[in-house]
Amino acid sequence: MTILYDEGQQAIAIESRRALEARVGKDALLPLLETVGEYHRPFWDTAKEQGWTALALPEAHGGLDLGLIELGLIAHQAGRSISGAPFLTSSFGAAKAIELFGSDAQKARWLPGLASGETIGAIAFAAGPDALPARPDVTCTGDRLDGTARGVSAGLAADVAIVYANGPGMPVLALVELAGAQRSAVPSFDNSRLIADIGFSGVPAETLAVGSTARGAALHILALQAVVTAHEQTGGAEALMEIARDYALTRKAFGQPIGAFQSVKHRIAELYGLVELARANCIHAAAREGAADFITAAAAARLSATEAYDTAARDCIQIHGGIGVTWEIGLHLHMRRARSLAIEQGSSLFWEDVLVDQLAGEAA
Amino acid sequence: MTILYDEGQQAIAIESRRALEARVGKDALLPLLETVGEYHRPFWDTAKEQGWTALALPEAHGGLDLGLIELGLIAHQAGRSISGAPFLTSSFGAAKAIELFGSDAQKARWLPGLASGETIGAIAFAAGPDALPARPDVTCTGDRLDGTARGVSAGLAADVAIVYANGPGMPVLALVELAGAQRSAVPSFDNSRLIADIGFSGVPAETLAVGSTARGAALHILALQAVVTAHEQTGGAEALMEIARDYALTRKAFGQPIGAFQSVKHRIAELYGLVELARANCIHAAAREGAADFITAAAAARLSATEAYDTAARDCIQIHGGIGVTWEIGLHLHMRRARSLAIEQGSSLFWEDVLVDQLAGEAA
Amino acid sequence: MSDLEAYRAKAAAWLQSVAPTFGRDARKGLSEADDLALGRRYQKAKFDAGYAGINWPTEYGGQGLSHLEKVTFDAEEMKHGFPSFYFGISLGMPVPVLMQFGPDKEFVKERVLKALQGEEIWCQLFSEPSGGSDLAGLRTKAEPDGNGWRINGQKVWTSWAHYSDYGVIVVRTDPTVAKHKGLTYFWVDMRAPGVTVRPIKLAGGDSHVNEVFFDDVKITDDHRMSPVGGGFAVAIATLMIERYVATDSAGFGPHLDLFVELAKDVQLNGRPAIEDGRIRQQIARNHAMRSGLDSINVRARLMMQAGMVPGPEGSLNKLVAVRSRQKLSELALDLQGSDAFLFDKHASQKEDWASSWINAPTGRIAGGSDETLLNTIAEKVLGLPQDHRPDKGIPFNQIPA
Amino acid sequence: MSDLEAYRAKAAAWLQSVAPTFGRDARKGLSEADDLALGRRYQKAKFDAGYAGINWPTEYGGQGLSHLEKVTFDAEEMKHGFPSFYFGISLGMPVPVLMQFGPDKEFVKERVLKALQGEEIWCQLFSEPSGGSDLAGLRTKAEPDGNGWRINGQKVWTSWAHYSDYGVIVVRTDPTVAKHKGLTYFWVDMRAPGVTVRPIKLAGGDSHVNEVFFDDVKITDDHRMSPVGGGFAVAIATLMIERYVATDSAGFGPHLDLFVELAKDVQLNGRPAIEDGRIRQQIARNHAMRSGLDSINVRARLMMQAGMVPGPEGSLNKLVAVRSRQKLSELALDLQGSDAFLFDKHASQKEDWASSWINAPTGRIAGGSDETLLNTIAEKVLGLPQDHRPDKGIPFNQIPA
Repeated sequence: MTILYDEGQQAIAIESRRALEARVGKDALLPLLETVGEYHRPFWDTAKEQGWTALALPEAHGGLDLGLIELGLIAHQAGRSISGAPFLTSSFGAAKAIELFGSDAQKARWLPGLASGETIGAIAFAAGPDALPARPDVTCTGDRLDGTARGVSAGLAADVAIVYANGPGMPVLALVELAGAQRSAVPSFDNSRLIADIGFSGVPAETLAVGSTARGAALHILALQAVVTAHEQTGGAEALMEIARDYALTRKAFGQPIGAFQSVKHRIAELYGLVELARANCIHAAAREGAADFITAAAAARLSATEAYDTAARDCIQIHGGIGVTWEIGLHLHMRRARSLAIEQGSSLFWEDVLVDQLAGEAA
Repeated sequence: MTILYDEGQQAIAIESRRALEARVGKDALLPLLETVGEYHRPFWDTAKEQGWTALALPEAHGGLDLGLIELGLIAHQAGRSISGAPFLTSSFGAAKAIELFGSDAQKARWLPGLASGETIGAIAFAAGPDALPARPDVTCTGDRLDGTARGVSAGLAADVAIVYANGPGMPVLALVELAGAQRSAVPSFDNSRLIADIGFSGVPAETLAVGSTARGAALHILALQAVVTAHEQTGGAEALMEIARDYALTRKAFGQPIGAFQSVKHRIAELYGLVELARANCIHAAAREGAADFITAAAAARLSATEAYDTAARDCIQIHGGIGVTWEIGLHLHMRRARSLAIEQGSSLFWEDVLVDQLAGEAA
Repeated sequence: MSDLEAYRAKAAAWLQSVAPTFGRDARKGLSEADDLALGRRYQKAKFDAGYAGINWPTEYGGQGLSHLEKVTFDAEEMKHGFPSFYFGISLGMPVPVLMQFGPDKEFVKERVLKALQGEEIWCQLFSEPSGGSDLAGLRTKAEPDGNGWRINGQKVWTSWAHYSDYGVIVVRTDPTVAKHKGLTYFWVDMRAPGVTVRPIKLAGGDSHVNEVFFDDVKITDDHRMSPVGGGFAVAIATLMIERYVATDSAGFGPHLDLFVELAKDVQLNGRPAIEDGRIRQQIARNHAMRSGLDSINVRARLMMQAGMVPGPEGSLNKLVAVRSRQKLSELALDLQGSDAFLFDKHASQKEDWASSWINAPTGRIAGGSDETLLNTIAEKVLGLPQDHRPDKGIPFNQIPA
Repeated sequence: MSDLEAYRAKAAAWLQSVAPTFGRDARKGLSEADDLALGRRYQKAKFDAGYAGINWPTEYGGQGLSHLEKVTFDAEEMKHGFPSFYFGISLGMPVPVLMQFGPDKEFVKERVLKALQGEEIWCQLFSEPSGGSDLAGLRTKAEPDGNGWRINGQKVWTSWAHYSDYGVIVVRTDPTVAKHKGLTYFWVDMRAPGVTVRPIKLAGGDSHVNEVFFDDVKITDDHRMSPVGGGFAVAIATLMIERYVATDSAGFGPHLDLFVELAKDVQLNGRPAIEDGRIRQQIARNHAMRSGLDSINVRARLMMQAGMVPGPEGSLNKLVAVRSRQKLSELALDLQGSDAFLFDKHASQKEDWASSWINAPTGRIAGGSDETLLNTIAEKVLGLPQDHRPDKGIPFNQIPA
């Protein structure tokens, strides 16, 4: 798979950017920070209208049969304008789990809705800091789930979830319809992520994989999501780098633009470097889907994108001085998003370990 | 113990600086880099004449009964002018081991010579990366040593060594006269450290401590040496910071002193910060000798001093541009010394672990 | 036990005794208005107990003790989470400057006493929208008006202006000379007609700082605290006072012990995070940095005690401590993983990692940005050249905006 | 298999076949003189096999292929440790520039052929003691002398000058105009009377770079490769060529695999260092950085293959890779502890951590310092303002030294 975008892919980038810049802005996003349980509906409506929800899913089930490269391009643009909901990643993860490990019946039941965007999916693997815990908090006995999955993104809105659960002596990857689960909202520093604690007490679930297969499957799903998120983080870092550049060109101090001071100038140049490294890793990882080194490529993309977004958030605000820390200018929207994206699908600590296990040839 | 230097201590600092600047210079030190087995004798003669060798040892055995604060002041100045031999630290460590854990006979036998500087001591604890190994390479059976201690600083010149050895089921701290040992010189990037592999085959040794006592004793000796070395590293970092500052004031580019460019200016200001943090930790640690938190204070001093010297070496050379990497200007003397001091008595990796064990209240 | 230790013990005991009434727990769930009211009562209690104006002259209601007793008390006070920060700026800079430069002694005495008892609050009107780190570039102007002056313009980042009764202000009285030379220093009544205060909401969600607008605000010449055109010197004197406010090696964020506790509680790869080298490294590095700052701090106090002037290394605290607090707070959140999302915007920066993280950028900018601090060290301490400043020596009204 | 893959396979096979004769093992223990002689024979073998001047015009003895075949071959060649670096600069910049700007075609053809076969070596005489990153600030001058010129001055950091037969040089021919406008570009015979080459010993102990002194060196006007006063443009053209030489995400230091091997061999706290989070973090971070650079590199080649111009991100390689190589090398030494002291100054930077560490500073400075690269990115890529330059537009002989 080449890492040069073809004309169709370039068109996707241009079109998605146009659509998002027309309909998403900080005026709509700022109030969401202080509202628990709401997300930016125009963003998701756009995603559905534009067919982004169907992009990477199989044609047989209402998808467009495109892949990570195309979805990554969308995610990059979504990251630039700060996406109004986590579903682009969470539903994709759930859909891929069903596509890759589900039965025909399960595919027929869920994929069309996930492809149209009418159905929302969520991934519930983590237990606190551990993105893929040896002992998940949720247990699976027979075909029922018990226990609580904490801090699940999109959890407040999801119809279906893929849960990494603690089965009889081995982990289980389970598909569960959330109608029967108890959800409590988690007020967070980035409320449009719709974080929820999801409580199960004897909720019926269907098993997708068990034992080491379940762990491998879960890691693969996380890696797919991590590549999408890495594109989103890179888009956010790119936007911040440009915002910092533009501000440094216009803002004056001591009679010259602050961009003429090397402390500002070199900081922005370093951001450019971080953004380009993250972008290159993202493009590479998206092109390696299905290859033997996909996990390695995904981890590298995830790590460099997290570093780029975190650093860009810190430095862009710092370069702005006082105005940068006001509520109204909204740079904190990126700073908050940088952190929530850094934590979803496992922090850098998790991906560093995954990457080294791959490189050193140990068991993941 | 106060951390404000009294008049006597200030006099020591001024006098030692004067003496060293008069007798030590790069012209003498550069050739030593390409000679194996030689050290800068004028440096050591100065140390003996000035009584630095006796400074921190007990009066009863030819010492001056002063402590870490005074020896630290000397070490700081030695670091500024790049000391020509490792004995100031290595003999001090050996002497303290004998003073604290030796018999009266052993003290009478060794301390006067170590105090006068006629006798040279060495510390042989490490096995590769492990500054205090669970299984030392040297074994101690009965009262004899076997095996090889690798990469021992001052090993080529030492008359007596304190060895951390593998006794019957427990570690042993042993005192050994090196006349009966085989030494082979290790050609190094900093040859005046007199690195040697010291081979023992049935060499008679005297036991100073065994078991957990031996480990605690060895850690205490390492901490004492680490504080002295931290002062030396801080002195080296301070000298490099001043060299960079002076160069930035005189060297012109694009019609102004390069010190007017923020990339240079802020880099030097950051070095100032690292030097002052290291200095403050050194003063604190020296004043805590004998206190319950001495190991903690020593580790903090060691870590910040290593970071200061390493960073100063990198940045000072970088600020000089091409001229900075020439043999003749001799900045690489500091760069090489920064590395050898970073490794002797355990690297940052070792001291980070020691420090966290202290802070988290685990067993060291 | 030294006198100072005795003083510390006595202060600690008193603080302990009032903690239930005014401390952390007493403040839980209070509205800001009620919290401020509680704060005023706490300030009065301090005054009555002889812990207000500790190092101020007795003629102004102070205790006439040294800076050492002051920082000793502050260090003890910090432990209980009292509502004292409403008065931090007021008693920190403006009121001391008033004591030093206020023209009418009787008026000054009255103001100082009310400020010390928490009845009146003063703010400091320096920064402007156009200014950034360039204080002397301010545009707010005062023009002669009868026997007094007429002020027009806008200030910004003014802490607690919305609760303030008075403020000290630097304005431009002569735009035709070089920017440093055309400034004059006044005090103003924040209730005067033409003064409008508009709170600014910050990234963390709360609003302690304000925009302050001046529309034809008239003041008499007895409000003047500097010679006409001599305001910059008094402004710098005001800022110098800041160097002597208590420092915090935690960068005004959580104590490192809280991170160690977290690392012990949290599991990473099935083992306590405290056993992971990456976490250990951050604990060790941050401890080494903080212990260095603490040692600098202790030495500075000992020098003052011995009548010496502390070295410039005291200025490192804010630069180093806040910057590393920001990254450590990010790591603390990553370490909690999916448990890190739970957020309370009213939680204390000193005790909550999310609050520490989201407010860290403000800490890095307020009171001198990292860049300004680095320039100060490079120029004032190391003697490196000043940055290129095209506006140097040019009449203010001829500098291109 | 694409044509390019076929080309790679064929080249790899040939390189394998000559590796025993010219490669790493064949060079062990050779004096530098013998190593150079071996290098000349290897260069001749490349020429005979059709691997010299791969992307150069056939009329000059090149192969007339594209830049892609060139970088493909270079990547394969790098694996065997051939003695080819003596010719890297010569065939990298000066000779291509000679082809482009050399006045006398016949003479040029003769030189190029000898250079391609390793018989002659060219050097590049740009930097000067006073210059640093300021190329246009050079002071070496050429004054009219009969029908030619007389060169006086000094160059420095000239790689391989002590083995060079010819060199290209930029000199000042008019000190009365702005510094960029008074330069002219020539080629010189390094054996000409008045040329003195003095090797500079570097921090690592060896001496590949030189000072070159010119005392009344006379050259005829047919040595001129630019219009009089038009030398800066040709100098920039020379430096632009550097952007297209093969990059190395290892920063010309050891491959990351070697660090992973080390971390597996070495014990830390009784466990393999590879299990320690601090070591794992460095491996992961460095891999992510290097894989990003590799991906940038691959994309640049694909774009060139597709006839597009690669983006400016290609310039990141040197900045990012060498800087991190320096710290990784320090860690590799710390990780070996008391075993790290053993040092061989002739060991390869690509294979030995101590050699990589001690030569890293040279790598960070040679061919554009970090600061110069950051300025270039900020100004050329991001459009940020140029630094303040007091000497801008001022006649060279009026700039204070």
